[in-house]
Amino acid sequence: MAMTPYVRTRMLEQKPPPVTSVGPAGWMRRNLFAGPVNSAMTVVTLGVVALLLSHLLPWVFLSVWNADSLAECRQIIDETWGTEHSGACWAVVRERFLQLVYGFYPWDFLWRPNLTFVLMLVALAPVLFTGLPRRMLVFSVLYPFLGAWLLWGGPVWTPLLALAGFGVAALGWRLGGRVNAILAVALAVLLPLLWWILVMGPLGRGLSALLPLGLEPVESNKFGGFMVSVVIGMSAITLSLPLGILLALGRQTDLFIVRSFSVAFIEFIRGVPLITLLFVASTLLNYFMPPGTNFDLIVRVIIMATLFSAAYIAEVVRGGLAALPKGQYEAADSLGLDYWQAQRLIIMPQALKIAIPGIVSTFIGLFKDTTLVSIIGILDPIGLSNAIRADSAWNGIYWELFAFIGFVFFLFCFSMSRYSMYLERKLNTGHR
Amino acid sequence: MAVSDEVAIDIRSMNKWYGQFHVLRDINLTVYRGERIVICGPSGSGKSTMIRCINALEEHQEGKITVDGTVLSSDLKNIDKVRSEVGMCFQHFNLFPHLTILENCTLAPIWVRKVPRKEAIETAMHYLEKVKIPDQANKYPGQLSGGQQQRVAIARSLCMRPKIMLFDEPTSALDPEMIKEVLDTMIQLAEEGMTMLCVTHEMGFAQAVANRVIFMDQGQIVEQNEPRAFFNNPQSERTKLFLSQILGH
Amino acid sequence: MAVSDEVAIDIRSMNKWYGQFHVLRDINLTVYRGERIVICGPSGSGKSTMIRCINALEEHQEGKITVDGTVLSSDLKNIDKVRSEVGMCFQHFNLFPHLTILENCTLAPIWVRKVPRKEAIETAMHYLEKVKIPDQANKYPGQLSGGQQQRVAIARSLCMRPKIMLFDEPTSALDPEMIKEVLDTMIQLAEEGMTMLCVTHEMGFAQAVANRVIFMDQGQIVEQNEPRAFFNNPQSERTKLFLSQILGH
Amino acid sequence: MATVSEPPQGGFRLSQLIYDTRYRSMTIQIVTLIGVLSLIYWLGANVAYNLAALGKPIDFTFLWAPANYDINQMLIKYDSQDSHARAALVGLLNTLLVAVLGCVLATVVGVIVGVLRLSSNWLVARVMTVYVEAFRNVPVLLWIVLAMAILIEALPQPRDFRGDDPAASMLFDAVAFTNRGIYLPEPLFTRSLGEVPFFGIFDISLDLLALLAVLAAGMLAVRAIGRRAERIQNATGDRPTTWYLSLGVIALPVLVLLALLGFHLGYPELKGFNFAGGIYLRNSFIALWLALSLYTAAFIAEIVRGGIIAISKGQSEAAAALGLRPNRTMRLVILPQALRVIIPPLISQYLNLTKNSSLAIGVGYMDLTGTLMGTSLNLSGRELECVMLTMLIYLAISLVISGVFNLYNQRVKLKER
Amino acid sequence: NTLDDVKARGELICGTNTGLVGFAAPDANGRYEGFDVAWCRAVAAAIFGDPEKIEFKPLTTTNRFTALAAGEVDLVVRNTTWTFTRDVDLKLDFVGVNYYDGQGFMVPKELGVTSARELDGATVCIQKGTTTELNLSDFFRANNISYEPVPIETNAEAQQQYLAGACDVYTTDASGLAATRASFEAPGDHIILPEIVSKEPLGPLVRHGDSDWADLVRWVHNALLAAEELGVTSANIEELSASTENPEIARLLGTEGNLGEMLGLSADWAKNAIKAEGNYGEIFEKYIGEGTPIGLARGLNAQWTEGGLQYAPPFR
Ligand SMILES: Nc1ncnc2c1ncn2[C@@H]1O[C@H](COP(=O)(O)OP(=O)(O)OP(=O)(O)O)[C@@H](O)[C@H]1O
Ligand SMILES: Nc1ncnc2c1ncn2[C@@H]1O[C@H](COP(=O)(O)OP(=O)(O)OP(=O)(O)O)[C@@H](O)[C@H]1O
Ligand SMILES: [Mg+2]
Ligand SMILES: [Mg+2]
Repeated sequence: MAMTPYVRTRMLEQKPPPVTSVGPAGWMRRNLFAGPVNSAMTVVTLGVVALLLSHLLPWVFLSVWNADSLAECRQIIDETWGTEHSGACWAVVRERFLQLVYGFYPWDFLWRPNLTFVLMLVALAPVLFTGLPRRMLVFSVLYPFLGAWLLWGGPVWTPLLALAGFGVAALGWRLGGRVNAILAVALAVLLPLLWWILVMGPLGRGLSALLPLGLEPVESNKFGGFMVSVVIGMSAITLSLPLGILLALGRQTDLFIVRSFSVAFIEFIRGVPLITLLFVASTLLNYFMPPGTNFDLIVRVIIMATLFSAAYIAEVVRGGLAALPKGQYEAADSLGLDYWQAQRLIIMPQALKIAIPGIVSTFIGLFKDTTLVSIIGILDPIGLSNAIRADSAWNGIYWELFAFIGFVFFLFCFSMSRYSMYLERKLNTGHR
Repeated sequence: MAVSDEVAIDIRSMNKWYGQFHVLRDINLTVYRGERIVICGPSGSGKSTMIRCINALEEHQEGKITVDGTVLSSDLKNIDKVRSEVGMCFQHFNLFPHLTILENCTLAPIWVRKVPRKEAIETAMHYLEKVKIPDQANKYPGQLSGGQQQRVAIARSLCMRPKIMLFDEPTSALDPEMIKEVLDTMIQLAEEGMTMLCVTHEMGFAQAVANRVIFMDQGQIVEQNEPRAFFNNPQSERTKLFLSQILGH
Repeated sequence: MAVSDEVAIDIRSMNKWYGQFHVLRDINLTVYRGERIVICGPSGSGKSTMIRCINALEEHQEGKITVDGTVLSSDLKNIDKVRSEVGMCFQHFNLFPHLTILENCTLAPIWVRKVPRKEAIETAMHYLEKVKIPDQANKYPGQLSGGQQQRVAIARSLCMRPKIMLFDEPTSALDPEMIKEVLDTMIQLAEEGMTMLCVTHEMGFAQAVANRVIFMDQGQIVEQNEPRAFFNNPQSERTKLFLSQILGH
Repeated sequence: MATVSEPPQGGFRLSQLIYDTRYRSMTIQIVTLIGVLSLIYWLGANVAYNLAALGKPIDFTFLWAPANYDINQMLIKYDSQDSHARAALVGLLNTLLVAVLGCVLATVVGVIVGVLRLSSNWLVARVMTVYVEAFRNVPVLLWIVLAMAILIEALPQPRDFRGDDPAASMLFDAVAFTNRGIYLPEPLFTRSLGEVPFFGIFDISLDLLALLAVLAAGMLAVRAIGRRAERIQNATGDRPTTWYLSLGVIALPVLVLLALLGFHLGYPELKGFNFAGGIYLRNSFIALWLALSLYTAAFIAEIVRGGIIAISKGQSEAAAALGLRPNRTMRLVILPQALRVIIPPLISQYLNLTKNSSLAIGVGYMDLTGTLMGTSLNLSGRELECVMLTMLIYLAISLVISGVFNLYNQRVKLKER
Repeated sequence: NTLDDVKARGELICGTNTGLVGFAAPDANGRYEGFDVAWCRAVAAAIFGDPEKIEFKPLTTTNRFTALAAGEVDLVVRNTTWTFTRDVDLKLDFVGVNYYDGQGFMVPKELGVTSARELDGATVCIQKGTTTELNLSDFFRANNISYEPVPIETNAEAQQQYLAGACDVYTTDASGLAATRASFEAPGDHIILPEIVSKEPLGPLVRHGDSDWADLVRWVHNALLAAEELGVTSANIEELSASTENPEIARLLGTEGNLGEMLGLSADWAKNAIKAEGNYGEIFEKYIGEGTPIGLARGLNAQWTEGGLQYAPPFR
């Protein structure tokens, strides 16, 4: 069979697709009623959803927002909708709103946690959105000191001097580097430790005596509610990031002893429930400290939560490291960069970028797990809900508080998980 | 390499959209039994989509595709029938990594054609010999080189004894040394008279075995001709431009 | 393209094992300043391993490698010294995807050579111009084509002002259209008298610029000769076989 | 020719500790070792000092003292005169019970939801998404407490079953849903084989062992049938239908054995304050079990979905191009591969579930944290010992689970070049 | 030395309950209020003259003793039962009894139960990890009847379960039962059974080994008791301290003698302590007495002169 040569003389333009395959009708046919099984599923699901909503919606919306006690609430509901109706008594949320959010933070200073929170978003922005100028990262690095100072208050010198410790470390590195590397490392480690332990306290006191700049100190047992969740969650995740990176590197090295310790630590932490670690924080940590050390429960919880999330972060970062092509290490080596330069300039920026979704999920997990601190007597939202119910005005209230707390957690976690999905998508396309 | 006048594939005024995007526009193509057709064209011109429509991996919205006398409709039976007559090789081989080479080749005959295992194994070994890797039969795909994997993929399709073979850029994911192995296998197949549609940019291959080259652009068949004429004397401007890029260096 | 009689690289009785596997066997090689050496051989013959040993990306277990007067030992300082004198280009470019082209090129000078940023940028732009992509300086590697990326990789190495350049199949991951761009850059480099060791199968390149071709097989240097003699009159059987395959299709 | 500078011979210099690759790793490791050991020493010394100051040296003998408290749910015999150690064992078994059942339910629900999320039915997919998002994004402790509250508030109390016109009644006169838990009929045997003690720790029912033995035999028979079907398929290409045979082989012997043992059901009955007889699933158990399972199922659903998506595209196209039908594709091509992707994260979910079961504390389920780290700790005042012991036990459970699954993973790993 | 530490710190740290109606709970402004809390304030007032120089640490049943032992808190007033092992083995010092309690049972009236001995087979809600758990076990063993314990973490949850009928009986300290019952919609539908199955002397406790500090807390406690006995109230305290004839009152309020100095405090320490929240009787009435929703009768906690057990040693 001979074939006929063919040349198209006129190119065809785009045509719109046939109507059956687009538009609402086409959509419904494809997505809801494609075949009998599919249609049946649609109908059943609709029924179940309708049933659920018909119970839930009246409770949520035919409800009381203004009342001083549960009894008053019940009375208002009975008067307005009759005794059959059971509506929510959101008045408790209204009355205790500030407490649920800030705990017992002095009312006059609420701007401080608020500002801290806003600044946190600013500090996070350059980490989370890679499009922003890199220079903003400087603020992100400084933020932990600023945030801690804003929340806990005290003289402005404390965070400044703590920061200066890193300057001292750099100085030690420089000075020691002139002589030799051993001295450089030793000085870079020892000098800042000496600075923090010996110099910082007296110097800080001296400076505050000279120039008493500062904020009214607020003790952390005044922290409560969602603020405690956010503070514990954020501190633990920020602190655990460097620790987690070190552990991940430790787990990856060829150095047997370092690797064994890293693995042992990671596996131990990941093998026990967080609640046992919190118990350690609340009942045992003092045994492990020199007599007389006494830091407050929230700080102890933050330490434990940090160790906890560090183990998880380490695994996430290890995933990021593993995802990097070997060529990146080799290219860095062949250019003459040393191990730490390569890590800092080449490997970590990429590995962390890959790991961000994982880090965000770790954070979500940790943030949710902060509710466990209610078990050791910290008044996080759940702990507070118990305390509120111990008030005779609200004794017996139940669903409303949990619904509210659950809702807020959902808002936080959901938006974060959406963000991490967005990142994952971005990374996926970025790799192609 | 005889071309009969029986029609193997017949595409009439076929149109396809992805959402609002009109990927394939008024495709008309008749392939006769024994023909070896090479399809080329710039990236995104719809080559893959077209041959995927032929074995119903993609639905088309308008027009009629008849494969070996069976009209492709939404009827599952027709689709099954067509698929068991048409073999397909993908750019990324898509071997089943959890099965050995032999299992890859016998899976479909056993479960679709209901061939007894022994017979299926014999057939598989036959085709594996044909593609020159009988000794790899008990390895897993991950243990083979790209070229070997692609040859397994071809053998796997052949085990279903298809009447028509579709190839979608079978060599473009391969290292240069391995391209030759695969092209050799395909040439051999062509010599045995298999009806073949092949999306490829290996112009050497096109010149050696194709009896028709189709050039696509913007979802349309822009030019078709026998290879010599196509390469030496392209008619349309687009074809010329494309060929100058491809053969450039 | 003058070859001096200063020794740039000296490899003496070098042996290397991966576990039990003897990859490099008794390698002896002296490279003079200004020489352009092409290394070829079948896959797995140890070409990459050899040139990776030269800048200590791999450790060798026996023998002595002297690069530009520095003996490669376990002393990190020597390794650092050698690496800053030797540039290397990889098959997959290995650009740093999170840095712009310019940052890729200035990173090592700034952190390793401690060059002031401004000067580093000037040097970088100089070499980027040399490889003909100064206008891409602020893009990210992902935005460039393969050929452009490989040229950036070359520029990046050059920014360290190395005395010796190593290339490991710099064109084999590239589309045919882009190979030429990269080869041109390399030829230009050769013309300027750079000492070069290049693993490649681009025989055209070898004939054009190499003043020595080395053929490796099974971890050994099997044959070396100047290009004309090597291609026209290979001595060993293996070389002949290999050349017939390479130049075959 | 350049002069080749030899490496400086002789004298070991201190800087080699850092600059020489041979010594460098040694240096780092020894420094780490010293650092970690001194940290451990420091902590240990502090503990020793603090405990000495308190006059409370580490002492595990309290474990053998009578516990003096009661536990409601016990899988082995226990009363308040038994030791703390036995109470801990009861707690451990309760932990394992809820963990195992939780993993099972979570897997079932998770797989179903994960597959439904990929359903072509928009509404179903959406509803499943809502389920997944709701459960994933709210703390599990809240879910546990809520589940408990719902059980308590929504179900009738035993009192409601009383009287001539009760407000609630039993399902089929056999199952009672009350707000204290669910009462199910229990299997009883008139010709019971009795029990044998197991190392003196607890008793095992011989009836159960006999049943398990018969079941195992049935499974073997089913395997044999399957193999025969395969042989026939290999020979003729057609696979005979075998499901009714398999069912018979499993069910018949079991029924015969049950008849021999004089099997009958003991129904729960309302007696005094509570139902008596039957199997009693306590509220705390159900709440914990449901909440943990549903919470974990949301994560498993995502894993399953991810696994299927990861495999599906090219592979299912290849299978389709070969003419395999979708269900066959699923069984022969997608699932075997998806499982490999799914199982590692699945295990970490199992581990999470097991660890989260320690939140039993929120609903008063007497698991390990409720006994050893709860009441025993409070009554004996031995915080250090109790908490450490609890951590070690959890660690052991985790290591065993991940060890077993790692072995499995090793075995199914894809062969790569 | 705890007192010096407290003075140096400028505030007292007092361990208290995370929330127990009437005894300790934060109000909407986060200020802790309650019967136990009043003791903390009194001690703070005795030391500093200011009942607000105090910080509260909510403690759980699990960490209350360690927190004290580790020095995180200076004293614990958290409805804690004084028992032998706690005093001796756990190295704590109880300094007095601010509430004589006993474990009781509450049941719905409609069950028709009149004695705890009729509770065979009942489901009992019980607050976990406390002495109540031991008592319950002992009581049922002693009477050879069975029960189903439902351990519960907080009073609020116990109340919820009990009201929903998830347990037939709620057992805890009688004070707690009364307080819980008072908050019901229909308190009359529930009765507290006559059996009190245990002695639960609740009181403040301090670390073992600092007797000076223990003395201070003990005598603040005693001062509150003595004040009631002597008729010193927050209303008349100023007047009395200015012009009292009674030498014991004078010694108590520091207008005579140097008791304060002996404790290392100012002379008006007891006056400040009493002024903080009133004397024992006033505190009782304010937070848990019959005038409050909790509505507890004085009972055992009446002054010895009224036939109760509260008895302050003499101030001399
Ligand atoms: N699933 C899809 N949804 C929407 N658009 C698609 C989809 N698959 C392909 N396209 C678009 O359809 C067009 C044709 O795609 P096709 O893969 O057929 O091109 P091609 O000619 O095979 O190109 P290449 O040479 O790159 O493989 C492209 O523009 C592509 O972006
Ligand atoms: N890290 C390694 N561990 C063990 N064996 C290795 C390793 N890297 C390479 N090999 C083996 O060493 C041999 C030489 O490898 P090399 O990469 O040097 O070959 P090559 O000549 O560059 O081949 P190609 O042309 O494929 O790049 C091969 O057999 C390879 O399998
Ligand atoms: Mg394509
Ligand atoms: Mg190589």
